[in-house]
Amino acid sequence: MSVNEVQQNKEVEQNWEPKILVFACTWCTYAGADLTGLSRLQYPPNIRILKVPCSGRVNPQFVIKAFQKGVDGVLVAGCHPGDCHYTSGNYFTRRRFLLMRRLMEYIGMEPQRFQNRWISAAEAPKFQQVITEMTEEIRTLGPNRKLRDDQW
Amino acid sequence: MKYAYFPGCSLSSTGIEYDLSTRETARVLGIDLWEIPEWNCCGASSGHLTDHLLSLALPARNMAIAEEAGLDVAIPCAACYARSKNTELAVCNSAEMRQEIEEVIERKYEGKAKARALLDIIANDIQAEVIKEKVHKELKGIKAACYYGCLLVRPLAVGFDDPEDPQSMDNLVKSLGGETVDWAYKTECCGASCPTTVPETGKKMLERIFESAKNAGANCLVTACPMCLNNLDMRQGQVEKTYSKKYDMPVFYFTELTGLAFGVEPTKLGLNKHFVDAMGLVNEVLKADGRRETA
Amino acid sequence: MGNISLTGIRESNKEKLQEVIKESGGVKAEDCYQCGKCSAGCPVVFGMDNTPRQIMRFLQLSMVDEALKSNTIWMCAGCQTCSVRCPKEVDIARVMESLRILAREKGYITEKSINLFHELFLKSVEATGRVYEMGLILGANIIGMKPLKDAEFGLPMITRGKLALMPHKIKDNGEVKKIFENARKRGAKV
Amino acid sequence: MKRVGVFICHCGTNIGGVVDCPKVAEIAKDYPGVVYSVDNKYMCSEPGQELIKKAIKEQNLDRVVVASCSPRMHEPTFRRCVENAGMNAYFMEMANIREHCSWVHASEKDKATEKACDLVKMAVAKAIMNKPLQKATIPVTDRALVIGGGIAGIQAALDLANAGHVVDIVEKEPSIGGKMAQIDKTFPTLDCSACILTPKMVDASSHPNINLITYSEVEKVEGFVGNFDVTIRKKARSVDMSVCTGCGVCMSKCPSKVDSEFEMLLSKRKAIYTPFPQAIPNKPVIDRDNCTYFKTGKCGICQKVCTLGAIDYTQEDEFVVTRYGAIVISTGFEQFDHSVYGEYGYGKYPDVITGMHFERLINASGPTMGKIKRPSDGKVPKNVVFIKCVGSRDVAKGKSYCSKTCCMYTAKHATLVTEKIEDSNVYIFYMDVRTGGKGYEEFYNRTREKYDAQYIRGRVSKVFKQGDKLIVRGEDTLLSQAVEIEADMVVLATAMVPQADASKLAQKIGIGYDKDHFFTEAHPKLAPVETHTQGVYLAGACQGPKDIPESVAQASAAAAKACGLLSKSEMLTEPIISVVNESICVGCGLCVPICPYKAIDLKTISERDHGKTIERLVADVNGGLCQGCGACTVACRSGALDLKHFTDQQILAEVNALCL
Amino acid sequence: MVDLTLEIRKTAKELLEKGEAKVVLGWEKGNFPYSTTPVFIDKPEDTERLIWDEYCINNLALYMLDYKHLDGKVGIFVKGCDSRGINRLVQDKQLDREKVILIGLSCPGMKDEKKAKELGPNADIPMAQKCQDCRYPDPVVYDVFLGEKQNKKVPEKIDTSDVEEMETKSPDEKYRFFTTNYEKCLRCYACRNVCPACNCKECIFDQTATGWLAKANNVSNNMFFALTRAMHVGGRCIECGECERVCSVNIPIMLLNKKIIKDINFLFGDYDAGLETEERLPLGGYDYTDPEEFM
Repeated sequence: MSVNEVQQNKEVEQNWEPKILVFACTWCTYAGADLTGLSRLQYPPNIRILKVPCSGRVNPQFVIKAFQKGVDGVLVAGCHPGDCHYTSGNYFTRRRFLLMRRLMEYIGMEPQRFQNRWISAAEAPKFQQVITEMTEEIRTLGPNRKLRDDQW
Repeated sequence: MKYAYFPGCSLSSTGIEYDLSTRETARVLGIDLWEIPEWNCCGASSGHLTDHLLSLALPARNMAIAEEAGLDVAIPCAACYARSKNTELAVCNSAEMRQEIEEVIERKYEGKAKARALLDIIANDIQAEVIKEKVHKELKGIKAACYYGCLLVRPLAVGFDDPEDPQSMDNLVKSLGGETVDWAYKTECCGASCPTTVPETGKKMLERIFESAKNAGANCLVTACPMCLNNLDMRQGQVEKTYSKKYDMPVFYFTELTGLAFGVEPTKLGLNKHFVDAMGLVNEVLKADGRRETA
Repeated sequence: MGNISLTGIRESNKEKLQEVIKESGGVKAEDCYQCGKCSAGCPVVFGMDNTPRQIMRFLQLSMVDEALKSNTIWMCAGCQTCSVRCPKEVDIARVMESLRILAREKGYITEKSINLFHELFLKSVEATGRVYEMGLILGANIIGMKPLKDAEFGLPMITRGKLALMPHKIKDNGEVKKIFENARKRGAKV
Repeated sequence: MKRVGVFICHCGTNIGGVVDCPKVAEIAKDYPGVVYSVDNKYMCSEPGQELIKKAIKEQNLDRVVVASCSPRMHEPTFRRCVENAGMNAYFMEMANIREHCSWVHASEKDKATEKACDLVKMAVAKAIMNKPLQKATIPVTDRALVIGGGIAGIQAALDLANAGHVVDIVEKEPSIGGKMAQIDKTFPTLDCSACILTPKMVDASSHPNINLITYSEVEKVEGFVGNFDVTIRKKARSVDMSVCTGCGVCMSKCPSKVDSEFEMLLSKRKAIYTPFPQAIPNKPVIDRDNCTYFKTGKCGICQKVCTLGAIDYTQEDEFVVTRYGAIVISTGFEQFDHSVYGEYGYGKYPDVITGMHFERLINASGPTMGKIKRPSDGKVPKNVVFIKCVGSRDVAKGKSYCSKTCCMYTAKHATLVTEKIEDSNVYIFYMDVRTGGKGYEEFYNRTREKYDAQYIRGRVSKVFKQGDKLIVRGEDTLLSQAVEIEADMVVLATAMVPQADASKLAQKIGIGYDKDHFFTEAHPKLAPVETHTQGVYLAGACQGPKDIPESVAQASAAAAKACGLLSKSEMLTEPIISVVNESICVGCGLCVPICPYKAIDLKTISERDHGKTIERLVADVNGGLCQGCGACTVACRSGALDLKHFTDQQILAEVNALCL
Repeated sequence: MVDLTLEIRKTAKELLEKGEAKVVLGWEKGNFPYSTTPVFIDKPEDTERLIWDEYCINNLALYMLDYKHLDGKVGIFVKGCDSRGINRLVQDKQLDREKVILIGLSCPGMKDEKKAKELGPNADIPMAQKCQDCRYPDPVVYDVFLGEKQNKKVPEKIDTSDVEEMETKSPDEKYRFFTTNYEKCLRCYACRNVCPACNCKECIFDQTATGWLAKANNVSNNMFFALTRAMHVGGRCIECGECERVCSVNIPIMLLNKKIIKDINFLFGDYDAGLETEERLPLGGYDYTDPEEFM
């Protein structure tokens, strides 16, 4: 780590908060997040949910893009296999992201920063748990510099 | 056609006639049998009841020797076949298991040499036409209850024929000019070591097999397993005494019948070594018409 | 008939059950739905104190000792009929095999003669590389205190050339001895 | 530059109690494109909505962002609201600052406010990229197709026809009626099956709105909801239906005898035949595979005896294409083939029969005139063993599922044996007795108590022949004792499985099917008769094992759904669908197998390229079939496929906004 | 290396003279002894330009796209890698198999042109990396075959030892490795332009409107390019190694491609792209039994 980097890290450590982007499918995970709210289950305010019709809509390129733009973590979440509103979208998600996760880890991205989970519309406690754990993991890792486009 | 030959312990003692008739049959069919030098006991039927790893390792040494010679292994004894096949499958299915076995036997065995039951080779690999061509004396008068027992058909991964109603031996006997009966105890267990260890239980198991074969109209039993034959042949008298029945049912190895049909001298096949007299039925067959000119 | 207390039976038998699962290569007793097809098809069931289905039931309830002490696991001839016919693809024969191995380890040998047979068998293999059937039969009966049990077969066997008076041996049995040694190093109890 | 209005809702204190709404509204004013930003106590209330409408007009807004509760709650409300103000509904975006923010970060007010700002910022960025979308209307053809003319198909057709819609029933057999026509009595009332089925068959055939297309199969299905173009293959009957009166002389004179499928091969029919006497239409067909004339060119007796000249050997299969608005699939079930059970004799013992054989044996018009006789020697059996769950609940040789009807029909069979055969004994091997249904448990109890059927809990391990008896070996698991019965006849309660060609039909129509090839409903609880393909509905056992009352109920439900669709001449379609940019699309076709709705095809287009006309392939999305999941867009490397309202640009705009 | 140059010229000439092909695609000698370039021949007399030597390293498959709309057939010489490239294009519906005549050549492995340039004319030139890794030196599909097949024994599975080594490194080490390499990337797109799997009509990296990739040439954007391209060719890469060969700044591009191939083999079953044209692509489908890691 260069001196410069150390300095930078010190600066951000003061008021840095992890910023996590969550891609959530409308039918399961988004609804699960709604239920988490209805049940008043509390979790860290570090995530931003982006609604997509199906986890199958999430292009791996979105994930890289998000890291470029400066998020500290990305979660792609959808219906459990077999529960997809569109029958099979999440099976494609599974294939694509099994590869993508490995590729990201391979180029040096910490696996905690890019995660995939199945969270159903009924699994409010799971949503709460996943978000809480992921936030904490990323907080431990610190701000993400990898893949980041510094002009942002 | 060349195979590594694994006779197994029984074939050098209680199952001597199986060894004799196997070699004779193979000779006629032009199957080259290369006896695995210094082969060891496969562990059946005690190894797998004592330790899983040992039960896989004992046959592995024989298989490894055959693999070095680049040959598949022909195994007459059903129990030896089952144990060896188990080893082959364990090695093929798991790299870890393969490594463990190789370390125990201190030899290389990759599962390339396949364990083959002799019955499978003769009844299924060789075409019925080829068998029929070699028949010198049709088995007229033989009404066989083909008895497969357990180990040739179960479990499914090991067996090479249907577990409930196998046909390979029946087809072979028919090719030899004999008749076979349809009966329900083809694959019921003979008791394995039970007749030795818990005789009352074992005898009952045998009695049901004799009853079923008799009721189906058979005049002999045919097997591919020295343990089955020992139980059925050696203990037939005991069973008859215990249940006050009379069966008089000779028990043959399928190779004995094959050899007989191929025109080999009965004594060369060990047919005179049975407890239940087999020579009576054999002589009837030999006396009957049906000698073919082409021998 | 007293009550069997099922309270806490799972917790107190957890480790024992794990041993069974491990020994059997992961056979799951809970897959069994107690239809009894195994027991109905079992050729030895009449000689057993519990049907094979009951053994599976013991395991489902974590009653491992009851399973280990049953003579069922010793009577099993290993014919595999149960496993082949099981509609839930439970390898019952493998469970019997595993229970027997564990019962030996723990000293629950309800059928001494059966166990003796197998012990002598393997001893013979280790000593000579092959099984010496004459010795095995005589040994089993002598040590089993039934010296004359199968004596009627001895002489006819010998006259038929079916029992050698001397054991067959392989010339150098070092390799087979090594196999036993190596297996023991890995925990084999033979 | 777009003019965005932002409306922050307090939701009383639900949001306002945690998130500093006025501050969010204030900060939002600085977001690119925002020209107006305001907070309000209740945005969804009448005054709240008025506020939005007024702002749109006064501030000349062309995009609206509402930050409030979940869009799953009020998106339709606010879409309607902006539409009323003359704006396209899809120009409205929502930010969920209640369920996703105030309610889950109650104790972290500052951070919740910060998050609310981010969520609004993302919504603004997306709204700016939004395009006006229109719900399209598509015409609906007022005609329904029912595939399969069993009881479910007949019921669905009658309901649809009575509601005034024209219905075609396609049936592959020469007659409608299906499996119910083969059944003797129905549980739990024991009323005769034919007595309740045949009137319905007649109703269907005489209904002015129903056309029966028997001896025919669906060949191809194209199009989409409201407009399915279905090709039907009418197999050559070799009998001119318009001339034949069904007098039956041809059948009585025909010299070739064939095992009757309807009678479960227990008796013979002719090569020219109707499956059963009450067949509808009651006009025969020639079974060409077994007809002497078709096999050898000689015979021709039927043609000679038909005074009307109805026999036509030259007929050929005919293909008809018809447009339908809705399709009801009711192809029913088949019996599991028990010959995989070696332990039960591989189907080679004639006296080991299935439940359906038994139905024919006991039927007064069946091969034995209703006398229960053994197929092997015609003797009346004294000891009858029933084995349940043959093929059902058996992952090793059969199916994992419970076939649901067997417990009841076996109980029915048991009572019938006891009633018809004096001094008979009935043994039933079962694993569980499942009698959920009105009057079912009571019926089962009568079977045991009054009819003295012996229920033995255990699965049979082996059935084998001994003399003229069948030895049945099982364990009485309640006794823990192996038991044996010397039976005269064994009846197997075989599983219900879908038609052998069910998966092929599903592929033709484009609906899903499960691992056992039962058709998949759109949702197991809330859409049990719909499929994932709009306009295609399911009825009866093709969707899963069912008895008659359930099949009939589901048929009526499917009919009601189809009526709802057909009652309007036009329907609206969701505009959120995939689109292809043909200029970029390279036509690789990778998107085609990914679409679960078969909505993407490749088509050939012509264009000018370097001064000459060339043809090339491009992807083509069928808007009627596409449901807007977007899975295809990811498969498209060049981004030629995009999903409206969730375009790459829109999502990237949100991602960018988050990090600005 | 067998000199097939004369045969190649003869075959090409015949194809053109008989009118069976309108154009023939092969290699001609370049300006240096160690260089060749792809060449399109449309006149019989020009076939003299064709050669076959140890530097015919270019994968010719992608050049077929230039003749997508030609009326008439194209003849093309194919080594193993070219033939897999042709299959790639056919499976991607970019080439009508009926419109090409594939003339198969068995490839002995080509020499490394860069090394040749460095080491000078008299040195012993090593085989190019892509050829060292090659598992299909014989064409997997062809219409005519010249010379003899070598049926060389090749590894069953792709060698991914370099990938595995990379995997063992720490996240920061890995990131440093890839970023130091991709820092050099000029985004000249030579890798894309030569890749048979990169056959899009308009590459997303050339589309500025959507905003996928900013023009600025920095590590972040370069990594986006690298990862996205790796995913786009995922399950479709035919391992021809051309991308890496043509990279002017020597980025180990195959290290990414091989990583994905390795993971596909592990996760979804062994798959070699470009061996045939009908099978489902790994990312064009799914199995219910795919590994579950997202619970």
